[in-house]
Amino acid sequence: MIESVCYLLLGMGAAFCAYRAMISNHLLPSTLYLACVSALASITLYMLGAQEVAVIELSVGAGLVTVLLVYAISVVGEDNLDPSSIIPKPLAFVLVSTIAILAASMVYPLLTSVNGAEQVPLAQVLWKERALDVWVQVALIFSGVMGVLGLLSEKEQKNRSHEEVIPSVELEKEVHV
Amino acid sequence: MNLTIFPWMIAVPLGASPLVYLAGRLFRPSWVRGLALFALLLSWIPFVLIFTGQGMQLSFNVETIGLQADGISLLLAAVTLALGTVVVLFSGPYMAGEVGEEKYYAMLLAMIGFMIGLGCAKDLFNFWMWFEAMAVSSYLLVAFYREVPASLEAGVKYLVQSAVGSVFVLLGIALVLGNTGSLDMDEIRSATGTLPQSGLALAGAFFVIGFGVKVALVPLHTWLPDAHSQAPSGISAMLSGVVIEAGLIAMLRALSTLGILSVSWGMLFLGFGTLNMLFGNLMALQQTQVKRMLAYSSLSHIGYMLLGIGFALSDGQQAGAQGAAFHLFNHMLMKGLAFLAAGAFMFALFHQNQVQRSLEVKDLAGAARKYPLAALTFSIALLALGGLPPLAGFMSKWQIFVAGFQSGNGWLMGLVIFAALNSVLSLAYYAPVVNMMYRQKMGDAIEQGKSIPLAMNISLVLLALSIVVIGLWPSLMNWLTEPAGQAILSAFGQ
Amino acid sequence: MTLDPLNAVLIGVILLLAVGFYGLLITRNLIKIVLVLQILVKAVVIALVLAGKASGQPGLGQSIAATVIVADTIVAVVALALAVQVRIRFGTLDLSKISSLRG
Amino acid sequence: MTAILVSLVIGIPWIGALILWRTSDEAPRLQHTLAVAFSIAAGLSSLALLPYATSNTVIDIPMGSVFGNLTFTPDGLAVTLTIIACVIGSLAVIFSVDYMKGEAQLSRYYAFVLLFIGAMAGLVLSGSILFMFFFWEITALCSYALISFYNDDPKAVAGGIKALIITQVGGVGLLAGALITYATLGSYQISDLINNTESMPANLLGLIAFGFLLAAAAKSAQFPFHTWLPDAMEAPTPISALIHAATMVNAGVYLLARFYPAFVHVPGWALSVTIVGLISALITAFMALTATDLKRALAYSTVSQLGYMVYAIGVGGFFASQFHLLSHAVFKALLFLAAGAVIHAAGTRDMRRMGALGRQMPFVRNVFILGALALMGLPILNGFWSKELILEMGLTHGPLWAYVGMLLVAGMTAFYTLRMTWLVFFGKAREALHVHETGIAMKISLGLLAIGTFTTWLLAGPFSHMLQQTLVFHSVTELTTLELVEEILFTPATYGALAVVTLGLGIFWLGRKQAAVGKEARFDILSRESFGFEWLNRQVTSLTLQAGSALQKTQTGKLNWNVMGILGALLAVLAFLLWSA
Repeated sequence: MIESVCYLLLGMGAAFCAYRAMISNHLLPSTLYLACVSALASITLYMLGAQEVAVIELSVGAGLVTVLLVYAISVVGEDNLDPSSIIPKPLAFVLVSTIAILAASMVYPLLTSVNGAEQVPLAQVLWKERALDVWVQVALIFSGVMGVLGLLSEKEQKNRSHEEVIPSVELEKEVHV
Repeated sequence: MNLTIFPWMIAVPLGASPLVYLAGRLFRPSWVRGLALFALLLSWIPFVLIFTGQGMQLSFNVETIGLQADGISLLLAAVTLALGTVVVLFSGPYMAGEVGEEKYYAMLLAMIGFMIGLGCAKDLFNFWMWFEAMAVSSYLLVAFYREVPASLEAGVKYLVQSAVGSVFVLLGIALVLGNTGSLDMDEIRSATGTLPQSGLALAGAFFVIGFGVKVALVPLHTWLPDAHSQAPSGISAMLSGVVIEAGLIAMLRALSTLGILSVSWGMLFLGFGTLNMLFGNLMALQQTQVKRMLAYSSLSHIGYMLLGIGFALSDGQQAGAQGAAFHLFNHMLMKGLAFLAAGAFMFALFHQNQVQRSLEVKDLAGAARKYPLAALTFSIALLALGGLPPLAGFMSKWQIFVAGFQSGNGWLMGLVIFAALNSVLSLAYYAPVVNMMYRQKMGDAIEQGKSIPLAMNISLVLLALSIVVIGLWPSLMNWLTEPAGQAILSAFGQ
Repeated sequence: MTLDPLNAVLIGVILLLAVGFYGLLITRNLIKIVLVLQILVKAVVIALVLAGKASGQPGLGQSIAATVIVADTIVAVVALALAVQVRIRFGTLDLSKISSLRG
Repeated sequence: MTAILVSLVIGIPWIGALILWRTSDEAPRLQHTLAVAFSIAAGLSSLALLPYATSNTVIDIPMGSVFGNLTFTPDGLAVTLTIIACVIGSLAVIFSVDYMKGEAQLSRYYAFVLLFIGAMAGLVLSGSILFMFFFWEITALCSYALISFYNDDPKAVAGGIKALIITQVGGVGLLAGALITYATLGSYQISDLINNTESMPANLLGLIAFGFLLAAAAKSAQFPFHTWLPDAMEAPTPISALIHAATMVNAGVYLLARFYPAFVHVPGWALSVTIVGLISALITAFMALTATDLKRALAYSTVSQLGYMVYAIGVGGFFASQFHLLSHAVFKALLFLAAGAVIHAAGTRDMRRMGALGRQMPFVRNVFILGALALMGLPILNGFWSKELILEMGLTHGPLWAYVGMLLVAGMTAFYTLRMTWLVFFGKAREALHVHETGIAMKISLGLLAIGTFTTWLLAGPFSHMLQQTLVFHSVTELTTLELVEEILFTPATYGALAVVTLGLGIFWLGRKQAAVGKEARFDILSRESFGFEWLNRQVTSLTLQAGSALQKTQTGKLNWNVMGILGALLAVLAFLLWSA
């Protein structure tokens, strides 16, 4: 029971941090809140017996991603954020909560039985049994690196004159059936 | 003889991808075109061997994760390799001299490899890996013109919406794993029959939505018109001709593991198909930009495929599944050709004149006088898309329609009539473009246009010829579509 | 009524997901969209580990969770690179202004 | 041999189309020559097919999977229509040598004309409904391409797309019929359908029957789809003669005639066909009364005459309808081509600006008068015999009210035809138009067709003999030409009809002062609006476009709304799953 309460608290804490990250009017605090979410998620993972994943989450999720975000923010600079939203907030809230309730009602009864299964070392599973995932992952990382290089390389593209065309309304429509 | 040749279809383009990049960085950039084309031609060898060789082993395991070449994988491989080869050929002149040309080819090859891998994956999570890798490799390609704001905007929307979709797919995988304790598709399929349904139904819903973003089901389609119209034309062709179809195949694969609900999925497909056809056509009718119009027409063509699959799943019509596979193949040809032809015009009219803007329908006025070949092939593509005989699109639509009527169900027949009326509606925007090209008076853009290079013309002619030949001899593709149709049906346990 | 620990985790996951999707709907800064996507990924990671544990295949769940973390970090990196370019070309990260393509 | 001829009839024009497409527009002489050569070759091979007419399937190629067999059955009906298409096609091509002289893009023009001729032959020769639909669509495409031939002119473009969309919408009926046939019988063969009508579920057969009626009405510009044909007159005149008078619009009548034995017992079908024919004939004759555009007037009269044929099928006069089809193809092609010669010379289509042109172009005037007399149904031209035959069938086999209606149409036809002739060739010259007599190529075509107007009726005997010999399902009573003459001459109905025709002529003659000025009559607006159907067309178009622009608002371009779409769809899918569980 205590375990359950711990999990609940962790979950609500993470959700709270996530909410704060989302509503903050500045990017840097948001990033810090995200790191908090990551930390709380790591603790949850650790308690679930996924120590290695917790470490990865902490280093990659809380560490690397935060660093990247901070770097990106330093490049683009702090914008003054507009707190108003494009979609009416009540609409968004109702939609998301309806989906959450429906989904929860569909999934909830399934998690009652827990098998205490023996733990195969993660390294064994990850590197050997699921080696193909790792291979694809390597290719994926390569693609990602290419993507970043392609988007951020310093070289300027071919010089072209830009004629942004706004779709003209007065173009004669050929449909007069 | 127990050769396992088919993984080379995946390995060759994937392996060539970094090589092409390195070749471009270290040696001359112009080498990459030939190298990329060579790599793709090489990938055809295992594909051809599978169909001609006997006793070939069609599954392959890396420890616990399996790859398997069945009808669906081969369909996807055929579609991907065919259009990929043509697009690489086309891109030679189109992308020549662009900054990052080597990255373009590297990513194109990687994307091709990932898509073939996606078709072969047997393990649900591994399958997601291929899917995600395909997406990651396409982000750069969509936003390739990074100095053009609109292209970046399209890239952003594509990326974020794909990422949301991929979150849903992962949630679906988590649900399947939590319920069955396995990730192997065959094991899942045999396990799902005995399980309570609601969790799996939720997983299915997540799969539909998650993959649906890539398939561009209405209303998940919003990224598509932007991405398809802003990407370099070769990539538009790939996105429209292969990537969304890969999404569709991925969705079918994932859903098929939850076979117990296949009738529900069938009805869902019919619903989305109807929506896609109507929405795509009505939106395309409003467009003045050629590529954006083509993008919307992709929505309606996905609708036809969904309809065929819907007939197959809700009523067990093999003709539906086969027709959908056939239409998938034909759509690759037709839409690939349409985008490439539009690209050829953009190249000759704008890029060669150092102008970067989108191609409007009215820019094409009188195109046929100066570019008879490009105008003719573009017309063939458009008329085929509109479902006019004797072109390929007519035949595959017909096969799907037959499935609807064979069901004998009034509702399904009504849907077919609706689809046929939609085909008519689509002519209202295809025909004026054709007409515009055959005008006597040339527009300014055409007047100032430069010539279209040979490599582009060859790729246009290749696709146009295939469209005509398949239209006159529809059973020519049976070797491909029949196993695919059967595989779809048997995957869903019909 | 006692709450099974795994269900407690599940509730947390659902909460996190709900907040994340709500965030995607109301956030109009591109970098924050990337950030919110990361929140969703964290929820997914927990869900995968949870699914592995609940089905008696913890190693499997953890393995794919670890893979997902890395893969989605790559996506985040590409997304940030795009965001930086968008900031340079559009001069803003506000989504209501990054909407030249419509109709 | 028959198989080779059938392949030639379809193949020669198509190969010609391919070759002409590749010819350079810099060499018009070569283009004219090639086009004439290919069309005449096609015409000759179609004539060569005549002695080989057979009810057997001569070509049978399995297409695999769900596409059935590609079959060709050159029976009497098919061969006759093939000959009409190819011969009138070649005459139209010969006429074009003069008419299209100096026009740009002749390669496109001739390629589509030849493609059309081949497709039309394929349509009527095909023994499979799928491939009938296949050729049906190609003819629609050619018709579209040729109506919009002058595609710098927005009116031509609009007319083309209108024709395309309307005929395609009707085509869905044919598509549905083909699909139902295949779904229930596992075959697309026309003979299988007609053979198995008893064993088919009545509701499905009814669907096919009315689907085909829909398709036929759209293709033949019958009520309620009659609005596209007048707008199709933007096409070059030889095209109007070939496609929109003599051949393609007959495809609808052909469809009804071909499947008549299958559908005749479907409740309400024959009556519906009768009514469609009657209404079409009536309202378009009415519209022709006040038309001022020469080609549009001819277009109205085409719909009206097609109405006669449809009506004839409805009352069971299969032979009469096909006989009238033959006559009409000849005299209407003549009228259109003669009108083309006038328009070509005068540079306008407005009859109010013409008048007294007969003095300057006597040859054209003379042949036009021949065509007009045939259209009015005056003896002894071909239109007389076939129209009288239809009216006689209507009187003896059809409802009386429909007969009275058709009789009225005969009177109106006489009125507007005389008015047309008068406005163009006689009376006072209202404008000083510098016209000239036509070229030699035009004269050849016109002359041959003019000879046709008073000779083709002599073929009634052999025609009925061939139909009787080669049609398996239709019950055609063989009838020699002499018997036909006797039958018509000794029926009192004939004299009644002639009286009505004379009445029509007389009314025009008395009121010619008013009519000849071509004043805007009060009911003119009704005609121009096709009795409200133009309004209906516009409404459908604008509704579609409005729906499109309303939907455009859903593409906001804003990422948040896009994500909203994803979540909304998820909600919908969840709701669906919960509902279906």
